[in-house]
Amino acid sequence: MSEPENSPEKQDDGLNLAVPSRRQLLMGGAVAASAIVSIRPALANTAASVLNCTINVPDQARAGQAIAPTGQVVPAGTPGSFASAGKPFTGEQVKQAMRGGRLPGTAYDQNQAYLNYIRRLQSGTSGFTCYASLQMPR
Amino acid sequence: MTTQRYRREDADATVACALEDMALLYHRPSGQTHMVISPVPELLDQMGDGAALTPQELHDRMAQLYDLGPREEALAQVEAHLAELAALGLVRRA
Amino acid sequence: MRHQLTLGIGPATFRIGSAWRQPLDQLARLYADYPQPSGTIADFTVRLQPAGFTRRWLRPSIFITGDHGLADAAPMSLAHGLLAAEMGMNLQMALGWRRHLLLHASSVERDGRALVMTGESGSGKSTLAAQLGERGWRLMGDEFALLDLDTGMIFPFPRLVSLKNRAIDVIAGEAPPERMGPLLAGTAKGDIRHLVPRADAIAAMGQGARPAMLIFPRFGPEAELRAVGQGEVFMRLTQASTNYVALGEPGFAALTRFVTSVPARAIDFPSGDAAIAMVEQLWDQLP
Amino acid sequence: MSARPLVHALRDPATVTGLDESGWNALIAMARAERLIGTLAHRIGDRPVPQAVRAILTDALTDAEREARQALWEADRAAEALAPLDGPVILLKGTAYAAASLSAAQGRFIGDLDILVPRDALPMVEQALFAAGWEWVKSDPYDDAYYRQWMHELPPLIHASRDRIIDVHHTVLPLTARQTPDAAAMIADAVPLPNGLAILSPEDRICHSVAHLLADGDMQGGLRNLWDIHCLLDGADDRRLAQRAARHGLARHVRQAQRLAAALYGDGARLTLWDRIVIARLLARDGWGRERRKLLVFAFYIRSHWLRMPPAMLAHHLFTKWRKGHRPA
Repeated sequence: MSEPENSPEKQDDGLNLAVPSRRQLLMGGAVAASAIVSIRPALANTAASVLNCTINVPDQARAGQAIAPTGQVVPAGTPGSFASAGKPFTGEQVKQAMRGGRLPGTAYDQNQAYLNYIRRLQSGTSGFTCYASLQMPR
Repeated sequence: MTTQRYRREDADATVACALEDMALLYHRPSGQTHMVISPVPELLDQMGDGAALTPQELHDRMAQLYDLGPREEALAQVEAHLAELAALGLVRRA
Repeated sequence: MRHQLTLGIGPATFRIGSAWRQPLDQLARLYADYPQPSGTIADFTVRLQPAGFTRRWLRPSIFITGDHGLADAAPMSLAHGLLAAEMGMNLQMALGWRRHLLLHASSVERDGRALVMTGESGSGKSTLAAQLGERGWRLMGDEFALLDLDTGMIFPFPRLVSLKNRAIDVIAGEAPPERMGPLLAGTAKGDIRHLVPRADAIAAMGQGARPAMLIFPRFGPEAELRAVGQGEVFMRLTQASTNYVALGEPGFAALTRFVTSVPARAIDFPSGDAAIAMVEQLWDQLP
Repeated sequence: MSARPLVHALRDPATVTGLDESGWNALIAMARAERLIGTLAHRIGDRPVPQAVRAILTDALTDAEREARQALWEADRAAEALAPLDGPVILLKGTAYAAASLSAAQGRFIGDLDILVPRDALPMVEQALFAAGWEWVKSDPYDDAYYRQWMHELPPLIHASRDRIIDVHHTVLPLTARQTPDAAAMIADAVPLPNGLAILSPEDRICHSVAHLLADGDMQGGLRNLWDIHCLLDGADDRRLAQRAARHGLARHVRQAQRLAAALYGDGARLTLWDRIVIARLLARDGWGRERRKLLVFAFYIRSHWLRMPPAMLAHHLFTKWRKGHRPA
């Protein structure tokens, strides 16, 4: 188990992280996808899920409901809404979709609605979302 | 291409930490932490002197150090990244 | 309030007020071996109060609150008063603690070094910590790990271990009955019994340990081991911390020091024994 | 048991050194419940206190410092988003005190960002905030229409990635309130800040805070609001204040606020019966942090609705809220 080479003391005050060699710089996909993720503990459902496990659309507690184009959870059958995805999406699938791809088995506007739902997962009371969802029954 | 200029106010408003696969920025005025991948660290580094730069000027500075790919496309991307950095307050519209 | 109890757990002191005697009596019995806090000035006040005007007597139900509260916290039946008091203390720590970076993680110690395990509720981290605690490791805590902002050491928060459903029988087979709390059947999260940490773990609750490994445990169909990139570790630890944002720059410094210095693995395990074997093996490979 | 120990500690911090352990527990619990723990910590300063208390006060000061920084950042983001409009944008309450580093800001819990803009600028302000990433806290058409028609502010907006709430006001009290403060005069006399925003003049700051406490609210957080007023009154020009209060139709309320602040936080004052009832409501907090005198508190809650709208509309409003299953927060 090799110790990671950048030891904790080497914390930069300036930003000399960039490696000044004439290397090819990844400028982002066709659409300048975001190269920045701002940490907010409310990212619990999305970020942690995006990286490695799964996201249910909507989450299990509201499985029977549907998703409006804006991503809000609405009663099933609301006109213009989309039924729940039925099976969870993996982190990888969501990451691709957010970079301009499409969630498997979804039509174009259904995909947009689901992505809006996943982005909406990011808002929530800061600091407490991760704890509340774990302890207090919904 | 707009003539909007962007400026990085003071270099010590952000603390950086390099991880294996990405970099972390702590932005003191907002208290926010941002996870960033290329080209954001490189863009911010090039703006470290606080000069007010248009996307073209920043692109040309970067092009001396890095291969940014076709100019037209790279310019659009530099501008998009600058707009996002301005929205987060990491750079300011000058 | 009618009834009151002061408890010291790790570095925090709690003043718990209750409209009923029973939850506090249960707490006092289970926390009997814990060192008395030096004074009765409390870091946090917890309140177990009737959920409604009549709910003091008529089908009594508890609303958990205190210095910090949740307006829409679900009321709990008086039969689950012990759990309500535990959740009340957790709530105050989660929302109010500032003297360490708080990680929603369990931790155990062996020869001066700490193993930290973090994962969503139900990932098996409490059970695994309790089992290791019965197998020569010192249990530091099953709910919160306290990361010291200056030294990077992990400090204990050895509250009663809350065992859920299947885990109850697993641990009941290994721990003496006098260290097992009452069975709280049919709570919002199933059946729950509390395990009192071993006497030596309680006595050492003031002693920190250098973190040597971080594990993301998960109950899964078959055993699997995966390295975890620092970016992902950092992201997941900000989700597992309830006071990362509140701590500001010291929180950033402490978490980046931890992420860049502590190796991390994700393990899937089909059984407790498989998990213990994987942990022991990983631990022995540490430099 | 009431919140009097908290009032004493704020008025005369030296007295806290005489507290025993249960006295400290009670003081800390009520200070937290009234969100005055940061202010109390600041007032106590580095006077000798038990070690366990010192740790709690230090945490409170750290929180207050971060709170102020985040509030000023939120103001900065609002200034950035509204800069193209180049109309006046005035900071109110806690964020204003922090932006002008007034004594009222020391250790203060701030919470939401409140701004005042001219009424006819509302549509442009709303659009600019939407463009910059704010969205409705809850999209409920009834609330929306109700706010737009009768309230003195837009429905609250929350920023998608920062989880911070902004309340955009176009006047000081609901349009239906009995008093009609002159918002245009307040905007005209606002004091500009370097970042393009502005704060109210010293007199208008007091009138606004008094209006919020005595002419509108149900006095939730009243001790904190009154402490603001106590700090703002320090060094205020009484003659100009009285003139300004009269112009806003708040003369009676400002005089009452002066008496209440002097009685609780100052050197005392001769109080009317109504003053004593208000003080009884303000002190309705015990050493466990619980709200007490429930009936009195509920009476003030009803009063706050009564002050906001005529009876017929009040009934309709409460009926609609009840039918939609809204529980008062």
